[in-house]
Amino acid sequence: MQKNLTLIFFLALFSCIAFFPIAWMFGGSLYEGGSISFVYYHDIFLTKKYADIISRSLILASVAAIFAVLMGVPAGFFLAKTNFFLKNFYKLCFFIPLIIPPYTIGIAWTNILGKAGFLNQFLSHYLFLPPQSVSAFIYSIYGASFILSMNLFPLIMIMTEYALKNVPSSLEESGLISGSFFQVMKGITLPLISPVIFSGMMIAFVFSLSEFGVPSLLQLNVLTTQIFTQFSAFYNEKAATALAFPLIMITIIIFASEQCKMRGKSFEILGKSGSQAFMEYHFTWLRVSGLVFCTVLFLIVIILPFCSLLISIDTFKVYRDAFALAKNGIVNSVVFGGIGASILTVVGFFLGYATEKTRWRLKEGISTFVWIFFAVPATVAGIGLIKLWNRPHGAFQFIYGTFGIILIGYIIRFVPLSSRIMANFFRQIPQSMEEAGAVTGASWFRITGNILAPLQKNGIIATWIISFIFCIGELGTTLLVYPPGHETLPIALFTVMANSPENIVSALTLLLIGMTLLPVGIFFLISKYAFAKKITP
Amino acid sequence: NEVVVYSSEDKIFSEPVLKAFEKKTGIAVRAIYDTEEAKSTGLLHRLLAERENPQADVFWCGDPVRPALLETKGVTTSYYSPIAKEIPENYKDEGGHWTGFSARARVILYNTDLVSMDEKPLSIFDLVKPEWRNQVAIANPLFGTTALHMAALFIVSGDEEAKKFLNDLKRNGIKIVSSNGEVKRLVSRGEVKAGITDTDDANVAILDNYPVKIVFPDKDGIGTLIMPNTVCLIKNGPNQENGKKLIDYLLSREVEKKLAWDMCAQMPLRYDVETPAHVFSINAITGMNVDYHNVAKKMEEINGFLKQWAGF
Amino acid sequence: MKSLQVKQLVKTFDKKEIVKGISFEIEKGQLLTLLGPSGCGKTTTLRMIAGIEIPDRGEILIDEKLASSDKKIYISQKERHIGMVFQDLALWPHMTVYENIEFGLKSNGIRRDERRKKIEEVLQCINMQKYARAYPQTLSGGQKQLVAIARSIVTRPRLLLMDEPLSNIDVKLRQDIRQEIKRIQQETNITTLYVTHDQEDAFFLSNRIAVINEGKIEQIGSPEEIYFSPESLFVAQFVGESNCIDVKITGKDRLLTPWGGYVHPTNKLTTGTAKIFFRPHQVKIDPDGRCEGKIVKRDFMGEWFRYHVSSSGVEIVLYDENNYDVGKYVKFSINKMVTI
Amino acid sequence: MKSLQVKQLVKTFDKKEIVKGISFEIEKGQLLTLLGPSGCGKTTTLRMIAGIEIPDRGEILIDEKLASSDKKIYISQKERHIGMVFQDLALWPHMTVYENIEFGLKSNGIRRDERRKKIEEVLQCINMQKYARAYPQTLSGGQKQLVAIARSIVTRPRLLLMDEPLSNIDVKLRQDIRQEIKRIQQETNITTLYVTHDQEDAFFLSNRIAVINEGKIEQIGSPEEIYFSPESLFVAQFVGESNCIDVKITGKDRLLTPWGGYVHPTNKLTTGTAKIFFRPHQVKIDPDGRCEGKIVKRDFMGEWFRYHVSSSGVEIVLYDENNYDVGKYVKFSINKMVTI
Ligand SMILES: Nc1ncnc2c1ncn2[C@@H]1O[C@H](COP(=O)(O)OP(=O)(O)OP(=O)(O)O)[C@@H](O)[C@H]1O
Ligand SMILES: Nc1ncnc2c1ncn2[C@@H]1O[C@H](COP(=O)(O)OP(=O)(O)OP(=O)(O)O)[C@@H](O)[C@H]1O
Ligand SMILES: [Mg+2]
Ligand SMILES: [Mg+2]
Repeated sequence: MQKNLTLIFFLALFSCIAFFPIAWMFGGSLYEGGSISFVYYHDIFLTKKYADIISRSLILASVAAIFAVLMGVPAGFFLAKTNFFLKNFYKLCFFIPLIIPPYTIGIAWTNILGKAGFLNQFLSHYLFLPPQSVSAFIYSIYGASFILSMNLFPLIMIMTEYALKNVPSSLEESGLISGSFFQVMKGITLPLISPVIFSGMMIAFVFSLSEFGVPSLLQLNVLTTQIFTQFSAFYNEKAATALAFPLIMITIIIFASEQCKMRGKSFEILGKSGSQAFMEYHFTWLRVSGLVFCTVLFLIVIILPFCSLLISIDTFKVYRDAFALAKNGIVNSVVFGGIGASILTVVGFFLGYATEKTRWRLKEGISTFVWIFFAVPATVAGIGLIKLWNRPHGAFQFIYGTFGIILIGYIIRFVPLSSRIMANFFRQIPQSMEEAGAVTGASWFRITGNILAPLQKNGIIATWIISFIFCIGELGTTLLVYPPGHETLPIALFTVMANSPENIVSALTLLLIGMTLLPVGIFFLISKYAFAKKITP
Repeated sequence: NEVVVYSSEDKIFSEPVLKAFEKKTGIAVRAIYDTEEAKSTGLLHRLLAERENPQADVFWCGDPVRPALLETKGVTTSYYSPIAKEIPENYKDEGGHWTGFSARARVILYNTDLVSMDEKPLSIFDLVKPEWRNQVAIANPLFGTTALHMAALFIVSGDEEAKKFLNDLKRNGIKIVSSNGEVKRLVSRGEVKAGITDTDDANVAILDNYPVKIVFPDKDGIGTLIMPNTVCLIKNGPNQENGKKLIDYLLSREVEKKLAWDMCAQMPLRYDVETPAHVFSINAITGMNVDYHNVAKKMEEINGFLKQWAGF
Repeated sequence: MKSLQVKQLVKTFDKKEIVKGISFEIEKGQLLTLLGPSGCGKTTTLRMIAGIEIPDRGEILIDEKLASSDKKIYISQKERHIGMVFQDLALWPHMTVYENIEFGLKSNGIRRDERRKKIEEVLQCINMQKYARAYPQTLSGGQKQLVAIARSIVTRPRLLLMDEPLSNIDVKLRQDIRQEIKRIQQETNITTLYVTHDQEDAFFLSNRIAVINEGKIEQIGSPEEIYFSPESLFVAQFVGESNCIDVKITGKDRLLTPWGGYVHPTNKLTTGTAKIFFRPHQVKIDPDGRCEGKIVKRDFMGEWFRYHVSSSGVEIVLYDENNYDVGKYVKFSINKMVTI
Repeated sequence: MKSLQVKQLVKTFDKKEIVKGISFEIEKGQLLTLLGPSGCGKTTTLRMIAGIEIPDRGEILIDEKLASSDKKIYISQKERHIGMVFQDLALWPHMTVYENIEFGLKSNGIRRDERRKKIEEVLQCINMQKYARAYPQTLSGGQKQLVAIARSIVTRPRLLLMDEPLSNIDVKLRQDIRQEIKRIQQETNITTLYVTHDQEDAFFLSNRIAVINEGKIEQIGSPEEIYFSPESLFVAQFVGESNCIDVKITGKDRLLTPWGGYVHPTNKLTTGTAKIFFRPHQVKIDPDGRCEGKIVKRDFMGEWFRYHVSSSGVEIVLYDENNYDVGKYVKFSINKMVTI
């Protein structure tokens, strides 16, 4: 009872916060000239033009997701499974691309791969690639995918890492008896964490699908840019909303496919015994390849794009100016991000539980319902929020006039994300752990506090970090709803980006990185000790 | 005792001005700025969405056309600032819904490493010539000042002319990029030889001492588009009175001068505000002779065409 | 008073009926053992009684109060005051042995010092005091089971469900623990439902034994009943070793066995065939036995030898302490037999 | 040829020495059983032989090739061609029974149809064909164990390590599986190292038994040796039930027991004290036995009754098929005894 009430409470909470503004928007888009009409949907589905656009979006997203997996899974694997020089340094650095707005990464890459870019010249000089084709690449769908995948791989990396840390050694030991290292990884370890990888991939996919900055920078004709055009050239928010519909459809399809793929299988692996918590391998060749891989990755995703940032900063004064511009934003970012991430983690925890561990008949429905909000474009969410919350009445004004509205924005945008991650980590907790608690007559809260939460430790860490980074990076919705004086760092960055000296922009970007990495780093330390009881699955 | 202003003028230019106002009057200014990424339309959406229960008092807009849009949607209200008398008539809405002040203009920015003084284009119509093939950038004409520019162009040189011109540009492999900032970036990095952008962007490039120079196109032809900043008072804003005070301040000579001397190098609409050497005053350049209300209307008409022209 | 009544319990897993209408009752303070082949539904039954699985049909009454009827639950898990040893232990990996045991006490709101006392007590009686601070996965299989047992009894539950609690524990220790369980169970008279494969355990601990086969109860009764007068062939063969031989009924109380005629109650039958059934140790090798046979197989079983003797066309099993060689001809006599 | 040699194996867990210099050898095709109390280090030893744990000291030779010496590994886990049944099974939850068994074959690069054949075969012999497509967590405890066994033998390993493979399987099935294991093990003569608590299993399967106590081997020998001539008190008491009684040596081959003098080899000693030791079934209740005692306890053990008889100040345990009441005085005689 306690259990169901709690879960239903969080479910209701999320529905109220997220459902109404979005429903409002879509309702509006169905309502034209005083009556129900499908004008805005009609040609989305019936014209060739949109077929092309949608397929282009799909290509963009899939390629990005695949690239992200190709980078993220090995990275996470090496971080979790072996130990090498600078491991933790790399681990922290690899968050940078996730922190920096894709738009900025895009600019960095167009800079270095553009005709005049040094990398382009390098390539054309040594690899005899015609400069045209290189810059053509970066301005193409695939260029965009490339940029986005670099932005998103840390997400998959961290999920992979923590999922791997949940795989108890005994399962690998029993494999190593008869199989080689590779066979075990291929046949046992990776399949065991496949749900996590898979959902990471899904998140990357949907994110690239609904990302706007990069496609617009590269002037790609995809759904998001179409939506934007409708919004900002034609001021036709209904049409724009209608265009978001295919996004949601695709998301649902992807999600359903995942649910099917995982049905029947079990990934309950925690609590099995073994010689140690989880296997770390110390083959020299493995360490070396780990080091090599991470170094190369580091060069590609960090050094190449961002060295330009560094060199463009000449004086220290620049930092002072940048700081002056951003100090308000810094505080806000960290505070809002921290609170937001924590809320997301809590809500995600319970929703994830509800959709993964209950016997509810509707739970698949619920998880789908929660998930679709991830596809709602930021602008739609923002405008929906304004229309819903911007009312003269006290309570509304109170929320709308304070950073409450920003938090609500975070919840709409990212609870689908956090609850998905949680759900997939919950998959790894055996039912029996909870049952054993229940028969002792423990209240569900006690079980949650003393059994589920500690066992979910890795999931919680991963979720918090990811949520935190995403919250800090949120722009589309926050921009529309933030009350004066509540701007966050990215907003500070983007509002001065246009027409301010490049070195200021660079300095701001670095500030943004620092301000995000610092808490994350601290959080790593805390999480090491906070869950003092070492859980050794 | 505060005033809420939404500013779609770039933050680094507008913030100092507002701060100055704060110091001068002691009225706290709570400002929200717009971002380049959203083509400075985020605030517009916000204003429209907040129509039922406005949060802002003043909207400081980078161009004279969006206020026209707001006017039609009934977001703004009319206010004739006493000080506005000094502003030339054609930079003001006779309905009083918006008033213009220091202006930007559309210019051709070219890279002096790639283009010598005597090859430099003097007219935008030069850009269809073969020597500029694949060497010109322009921002997406559906958005921002470029959209205005196109609309104005359609008015002054007739739809047929304009359409033909644009198609020629297209055929000449013009690069359509996301924003004027991008145009600036590409030109100054030498990705392209020249591009059509705004004075403020251009000027920043120069101050970042990239090898670039400005041309005010069609001096002795149709002239180029001049786009004053505008300011308008929001209907039922929370602090109407302070709003008016702020408007009066923004329209003052002092501000025009400040903006002229700032990096954005905005051109004062008053003839007698002294400016740094590199900043022309309005009368020094030939502006297109258009009425901004018509421009606004024209945009509505042509953006269908522009959409498919830009390939969206 | 009955602490547990189970009526026509049915459970279906993906369309396969696993538990097919099991009914039994346990008096307060009694211990009932479920015996049965692997996969016959013992664990499932236990889990339903604990409220972990929801029965498809049937009623469960605890202390004569309805706990669940068909799919409806009336008494929630936590109100059932159950202690359970899970077959796969389900110890909490993130808690030390101490904390694992403590959890149940905590959630019943017992004070800290109180808790410490109880826990030390119980650790004592499984003598694992020195492992109190160890984490489960650093324990040996047997030690884990001990912890699981401790965890289940420390709360002195109303009803104790034990699913093969001793399977990984060595004979000696097992005997002690058995004693312990019996002691505790009788002192605090906890009603207990016990699942085991070890017939010694079963016979030693049980007041009554229920033999289950494929989700149905074949027979419930005292150990002696089950052992000496099985009601079905299955029970006869499942519990202990046995010889079953087809015989002819030649008349009232007259049987024709491979070894000639016997006089034996044939409960009213005067003709037809029947089975006689006798235990290996109810056969004795003695020089003047009336049956003879050849030893075809000998296994050393510790306490005695097990001989397979083929005699007049049937093969019977018998135990004897003395060592005879394979191939030797021996005389033997059947001291007791039962007809089924 | 020796398939497995273990020399002075030592393993320490967080400063506690768990395995304290164990040494033994197994001839090709033989089966050695490790018997010992919970926590004595059996599993640890197996894990070291499998190469999962790295020994702190000592050598392991497989087929007379050095597999590991002290902390250095010379033969990797896979090359050891070991099949292992883990005490906690460690089945892979995301694979069906079929896939679980298949993994080993796959990684030994055996062709698909080949694989199918082998797997069906092995499923046959644990008769779980109809569970091939089931996932482990839907299996009963015993069924899981069967799968674990199948997984370990399907690859026909060179060396088979089984850690309590039958603990959760019912007596009947266990006997069959035991037969199976013995058959396979002998046919394909796989060398096997076997851990169990069930002495029947041990006696039935083993060529030799090693009794381990606290990480040291107490005695290695054939089942009979272990059972009838234990070399230490521990072995005597750990294996089977036994009576140990202090006696005086009154002269060459003369003992003074509570029941008077006995003539019995005292290996050279002519004075001092000793212990005599005999099995419960080596005592018989017979009217003309020379000892008498009072029955203080009776347990029904299935095959027989266990009686605790207190007699001349000592309490002895004896088995008898006949049912005597507690409190009754009985005469008995001790047929065999050993001095330690
Ligand atoms: N969750 C489940 N889904 C499907 N089938 C199940 C599930 N749980 C158990 N079964 C099936 O129910 C049958 C009985 O399982 P159960 O665990 O009750 O057997 P058991 O009597 O405990 O056997 P054992 O003595 O080996 O533990 C088994 O055949 C098993 O395959
Ligand atoms: N990873 C570990 N860390 C610390 N101690 C351990 C670890 N593994 C085993 N031990 C200790 O080593 C001892 C022997 O363990 P082992 O599993 O070998 O016993 P065992 O002989 O298999 O007992 P059982 O018959 O109960 O399985 C136990 O006391 C256990 O606490
Ligand atoms: Mg079971
Ligand atoms: Mg063990």
